[in-house]
Amino acid sequence: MSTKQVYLDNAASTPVDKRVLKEILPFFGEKYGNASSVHSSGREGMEAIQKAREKIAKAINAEPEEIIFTSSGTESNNLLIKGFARAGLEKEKHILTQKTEHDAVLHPIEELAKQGFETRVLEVDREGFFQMEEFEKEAGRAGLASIMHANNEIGTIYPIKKIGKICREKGTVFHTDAVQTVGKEKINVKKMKIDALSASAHKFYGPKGAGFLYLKEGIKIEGLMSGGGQERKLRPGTYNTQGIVGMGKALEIANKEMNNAKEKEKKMQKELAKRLMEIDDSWINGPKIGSKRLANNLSAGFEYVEGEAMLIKLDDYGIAASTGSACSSDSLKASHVLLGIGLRPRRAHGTLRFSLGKQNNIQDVKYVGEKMKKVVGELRNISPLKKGVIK
Amino acid sequence: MSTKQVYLDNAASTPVDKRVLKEILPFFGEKYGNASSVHSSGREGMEAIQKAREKIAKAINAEPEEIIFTSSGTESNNLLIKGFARAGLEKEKHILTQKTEHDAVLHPIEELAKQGFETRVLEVDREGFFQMEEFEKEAGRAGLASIMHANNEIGTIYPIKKIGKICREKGTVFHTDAVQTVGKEKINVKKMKIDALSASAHKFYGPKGAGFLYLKEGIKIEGLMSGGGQERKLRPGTYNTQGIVGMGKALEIANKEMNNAKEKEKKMQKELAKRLMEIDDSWINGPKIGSKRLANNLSAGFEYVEGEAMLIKLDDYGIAASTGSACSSDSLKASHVLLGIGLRPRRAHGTLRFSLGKQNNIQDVKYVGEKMKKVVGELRNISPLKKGVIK
Amino acid sequence: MSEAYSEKVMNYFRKPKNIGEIEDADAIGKVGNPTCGDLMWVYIKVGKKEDKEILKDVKVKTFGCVAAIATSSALTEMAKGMELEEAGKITKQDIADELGGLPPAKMHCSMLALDGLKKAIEEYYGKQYEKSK
Amino acid sequence: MSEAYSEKVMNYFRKPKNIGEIEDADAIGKVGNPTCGDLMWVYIKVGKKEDKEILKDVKVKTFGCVAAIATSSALTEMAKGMELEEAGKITKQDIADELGGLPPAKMHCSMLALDGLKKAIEEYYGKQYEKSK
Ligand SMILES: Cc1ncc(COP(=O)(O)O)c(C=O)c1O
Ligand SMILES: Cc1ncc(COP(=O)(O)O)c(C=O)c1O
Repeated sequence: MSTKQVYLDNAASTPVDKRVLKEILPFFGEKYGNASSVHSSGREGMEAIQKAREKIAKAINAEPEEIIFTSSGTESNNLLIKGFARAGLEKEKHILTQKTEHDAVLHPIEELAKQGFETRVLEVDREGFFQMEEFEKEAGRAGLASIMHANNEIGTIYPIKKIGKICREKGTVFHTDAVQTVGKEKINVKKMKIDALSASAHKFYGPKGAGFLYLKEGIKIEGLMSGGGQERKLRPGTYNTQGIVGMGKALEIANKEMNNAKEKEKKMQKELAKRLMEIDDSWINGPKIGSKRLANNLSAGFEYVEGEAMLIKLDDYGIAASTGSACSSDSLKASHVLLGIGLRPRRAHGTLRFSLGKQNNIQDVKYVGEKMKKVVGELRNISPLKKGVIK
Repeated sequence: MSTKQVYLDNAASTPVDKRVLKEILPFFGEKYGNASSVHSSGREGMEAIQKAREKIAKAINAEPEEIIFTSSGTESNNLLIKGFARAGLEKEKHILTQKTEHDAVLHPIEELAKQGFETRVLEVDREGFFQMEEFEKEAGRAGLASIMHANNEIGTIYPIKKIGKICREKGTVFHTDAVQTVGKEKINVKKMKIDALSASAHKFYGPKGAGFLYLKEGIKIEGLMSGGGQERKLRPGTYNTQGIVGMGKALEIANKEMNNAKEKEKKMQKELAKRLMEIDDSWINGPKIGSKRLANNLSAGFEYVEGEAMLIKLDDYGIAASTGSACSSDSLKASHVLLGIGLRPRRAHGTLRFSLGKQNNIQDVKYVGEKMKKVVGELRNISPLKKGVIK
Repeated sequence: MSEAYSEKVMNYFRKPKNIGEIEDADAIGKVGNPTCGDLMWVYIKVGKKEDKEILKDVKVKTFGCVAAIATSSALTEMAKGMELEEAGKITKQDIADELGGLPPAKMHCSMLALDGLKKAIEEYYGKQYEKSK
Repeated sequence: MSEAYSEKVMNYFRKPKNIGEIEDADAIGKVGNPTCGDLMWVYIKVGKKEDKEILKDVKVKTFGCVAAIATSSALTEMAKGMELEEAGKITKQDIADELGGLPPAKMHCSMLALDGLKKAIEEYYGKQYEKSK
């Protein structure tokens, strides 16, 4: 095993910030009361939860009562999409979405389609964008539109503000899966006219097992579960106090340090892109570097070689990266996002995602660039498609 | 505030065992990879998760593949009950349950009733037991029976093995909410013929935000959420690695130390019961001490006074206890369990639950007995119902 | 109780005022809330001040939660010394204000205390009417 | 990849054997798996040993995942020196065993390697038949 370790899989999960860990440690061994309990220990938990709620609301310019705590981004997406449909979406009204959404948006919508709801999935271009005129036309017939803020595989940032405006005008409820942007991009749900938003703490240096759904006041949904009275009965179950507190703290930190982190990531992104593109027959997926895309994401493809094989070779050099999305790595099928932007399956299989985080530095990406040349070269040597060619 | 602190609300939540905390700490700041990722950091997470799965399976004599990780007991109950119904329970087949179940069982069943499923809730006697002959009769028409292992408010332990046998004979799927017994009572799903079982880590000195559902191989359910491929698609979302690892460790410890803990708790329970019954016009809810009931639970009622007022006075003495169940303390209605066993609302409101844990000792319960006499006396003094009378 | 009680509520609860019975009360308002089981008995003693009937003494006995005990106690403090008619005009918001707010789920407790006082005053007037006949 | 690869798989992947082309191959089996995009080209060189036709040399070029590279490499090792007919009888279980097991989702990779070898052998027999005409 390599002694140098470079983790470039921050889109899959991030380490918990030390300051976050410090804040949550007391909730394991001292302040362990059930936050719904009447006694001091419980009230202490509830106060900490309410503070986290306020921090989170503030970070996206929502009201504290508009935040519903969940266990993950997946749960937030399911809660909103299924919950809104079940709460009485008229069957003649569409659910509108687009091709590059995460499975945690697409699959719930497919489930609803099977139950008789009308759904519409917009096609996208090579950069991952759908046609805004098409969206506008469809939005009129839609009861719910779910468009992610930024794509987890190729980094495309969607024009959320424009989409929010259209939806508000058409009376369409607008949900955005912001799992990849909360804490990374500025979000103002009021200005952006967002009605519902999903986030997951472990993507912004918070703990795993905590997420939230912002739901604009007045929008009715049904819960996925029923039981106790927590979260206005929309999400019952004993509060995950340490998870919630950690999420609040993590988002507060991330928002404060957002601009710095982004600047640093942009530099690394540019450097990494440059070095990877020195490899013959390689390309970048998603919008051009420097345009409408996440600063921490770089999806790059390499002809004649396969992703998992590259990953394992990188791993031997201490480098962590991913193929499509970690979430679907159990499946052998090429990523629906990469196929969606028009890649042929073999090219989709030759794609890697590098995702930067605040633990990385410019030396890291230089190291990755160097090792990638070796890895691609070695694998091309054994590939029947082409002999190894490095510029 | 009192300097002495006595926490007798372990049925609501327990502190995380130090050994558990030690085991999960590395997963915050070092081993933070997404467990579905291909790289070492991810594989390390997955290996830890699989080990936790094996520990949990072993603790209840299930197979590792029969464990589905969730975020809570509430989620496990909802996943099983709604998931089984949606996977194709025939509408003419009942869902059978009983009056003292937790809201996280009763409410999902009520939801299903509204959707047209036939349901049947058995009445119970003063100790919380339903008639076994009635159960047997109804089981024949039931597709699913959900009977808790032990009640969270009054401690009644249900004859799970007998119930399992009846269900197996009748071809009824048997689910048990074992949130209050996992780690506290011996459970052998094979011997007890349990088809599905719910548990929640924070009730057995594990972290909040982690639970599991045991589901016997071959039983089909639908997931509550859809998204990634985790947990055979039944429970998608990035793995809560530290929660799962902590749950595994906590259950391993709890099972190992079960007998000792129980002996200690039985002694404390007896002592506390004795001291509380020295108060005039008081009574114990649920089965008699020493009979079919949890060793850590003591639900006691006090005429002429109200629960919350007692709790707050106890809290001033550093004592944490609860009224009915913490989960429903947002609601003003008397506990359905206490009403279910035949208490009049006013008596139900005069009931407290003391629940013991391994952090308690005999001095603690003596202290509680002493303070309870003061508290009840003070409140009776201001009660219109009766002047304070202490034996 | 997801929303904490105010400091003032806790003070009234910890050291409730005017708790007890008035042996020779002029009237007792006995009220109860069937949902939450609370009971309040409000005792009043009426006196004269500058030709007007005032509440010379008000006491209460309460079976109920923290909010019930605090609101009943706060109300007696507020009502003591008031003219009968004015006392009848105290609103539940007045009580909540005196207590520095109440959790929404507990607002009905202040209602109950008010009902008790009003019932006692009515009973007093009723008795006066009987006497005047 | 929720199930880890065995040590043996990783060894074959890290140091794959018999990788490359045989310049004067007697036959090449070109196969591909459309779902996962894998491609394997199996080169064989046939020789004689005690009157029997044996695989004097087997080489492979693989585009594919870790399992694909490891299985193709393991198969060449196993097949080298074998009689043609016997080599045709290698099963996917044989390969998996040689590799200390394969994750279920990756069992098809061993199938693909086998198909490649069989296709090469068939091609060889085909050519022999043509020649013998
Ligand atoms: C865009 C997007 N949505 C949803 C999710 C699901 O989040 P989680 O795995 O925390 O449930 C992810 C992460 O995998 C994501 O990147
Ligand atoms: C019997 C029982 N079932 C279910 C639950 C719900 O568990 P959780 O709050 O962890 O979701 C509890 C705990 O409150 C319980 O005691």
